Amino acid sequence: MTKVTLLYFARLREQFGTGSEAATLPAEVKTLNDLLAWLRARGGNWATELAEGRTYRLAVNQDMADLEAVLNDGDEVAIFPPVTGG
Amino acid sequence: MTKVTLLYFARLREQFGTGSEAATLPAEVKTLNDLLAWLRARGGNWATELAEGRTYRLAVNQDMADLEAVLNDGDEVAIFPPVTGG
Amino acid sequence: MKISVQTAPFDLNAEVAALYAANPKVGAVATFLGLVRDVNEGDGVATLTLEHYPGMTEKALAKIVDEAQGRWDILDCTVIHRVGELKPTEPIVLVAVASSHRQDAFAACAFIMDYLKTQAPFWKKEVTPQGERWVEARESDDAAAARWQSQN
Amino acid sequence: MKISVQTAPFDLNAEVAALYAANPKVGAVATFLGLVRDVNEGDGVATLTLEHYPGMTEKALAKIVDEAQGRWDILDCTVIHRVGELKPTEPIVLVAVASSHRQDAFAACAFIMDYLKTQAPFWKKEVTPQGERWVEARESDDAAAARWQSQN
Repeated sequence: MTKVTLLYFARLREQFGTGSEAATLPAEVKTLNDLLAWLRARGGNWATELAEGRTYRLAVNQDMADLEAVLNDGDEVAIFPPVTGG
Repeated sequence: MTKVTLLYFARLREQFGTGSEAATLPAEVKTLNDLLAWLRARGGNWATELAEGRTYRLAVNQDMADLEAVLNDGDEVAIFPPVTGG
Repeated sequence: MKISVQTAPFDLNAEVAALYAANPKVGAVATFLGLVRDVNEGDGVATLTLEHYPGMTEKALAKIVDEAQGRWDILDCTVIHRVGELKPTEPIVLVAVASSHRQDAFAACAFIMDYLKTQAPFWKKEVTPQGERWVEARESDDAAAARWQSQN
Repeated sequence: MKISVQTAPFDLNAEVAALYAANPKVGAVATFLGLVRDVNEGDGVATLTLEHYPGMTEKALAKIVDEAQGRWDILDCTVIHRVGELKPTEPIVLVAVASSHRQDAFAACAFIMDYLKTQAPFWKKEVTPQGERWVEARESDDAAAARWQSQN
């Protein structure tokens, strides 16, 4: 079983009503792409905010990652809007 | 008669042994080019430092000027090495 | 090299002096200071709240500074970014780069700012008379960061 | 706009704050600080003496700042250049440019420095173990100033 920590920031944190959750992923969720499909299936804001065509960024263990990144047990996965610091 | 103030800076000030002088120019000295020829005729460091091929800058009334600049009574003329501030 | 994400203000004199006072090889310090403006996209801004991703932010900034060190001769460098609630005219970010010569200092400072704007996980939320809103990422910032890819 | 040629040190905090503290339109201050190094052209430098042309120097600096204002959106700007005898690690020059956005601030600050280096009548004399010597003008500074002519 793959257990991961999911983190949400900024607008996504507000829309999802939480900044973090511990998730146990079903066997078919192997990549970030799979994870996003799994989250979208929750419906509501999850489906809206993570819809394909919406712009957001992904990080695994605090490095930027792309959709093909494979998830491992213990990973810290973050989903957030494009950054606006500086 | 054209009376001008001549100013020398940095290495030229040291080589000429003075930072300024009041000069009354002979009638044939009409331009900066003429002035330089007149100063070179003093010989010694004047001839050496102002020789054609040596690099120096010219200013008339505190604006950079070129050899063709015409001199007028009361002008402040400066001769100095390329600048090295900053 | 100093990287800090903090709520507290910083002392520009102390931060810049720390880069050159003990190192007589430093001939140039280029500094960028980013400040909260009272107007953005035409609306008045009363306060700005900055959120970040603790851990990743520091890591991303360190990576940007590393990249700058690989490209230019940098003797020392400080990046400080504030988070939390800030008001117009308050400093948000300081990037200061020390080098022997000015070209390296200027280029590295501009590079770090351009990359910070697009790579470091910070997010801004503005309070305006129209309510709260998250600041949208700007395409011009992506373009500014992209120009370094063709140059080196 | 503030232009000053002075022997006294300056306070970086005060000079930079004067550009933004009372103007919430300022989003960016780019700053350049030039310092005396202890080594130049391979020789140790004990002291540096800076000479200038009183009157023309201030006029030349004002002209450079004017030119920068014509090219970029600048809200305010300070140029301070010290003269007299300075020691390694002492600040020589400060150029600070305030703007709404960072690109204008960075470009104007770099431009003013490049032009100051080639247009403003200052001269440096170094005291080294080999004796005193006037610093020679650098071709790289002419090249740095020339690049702005093709860009705008």
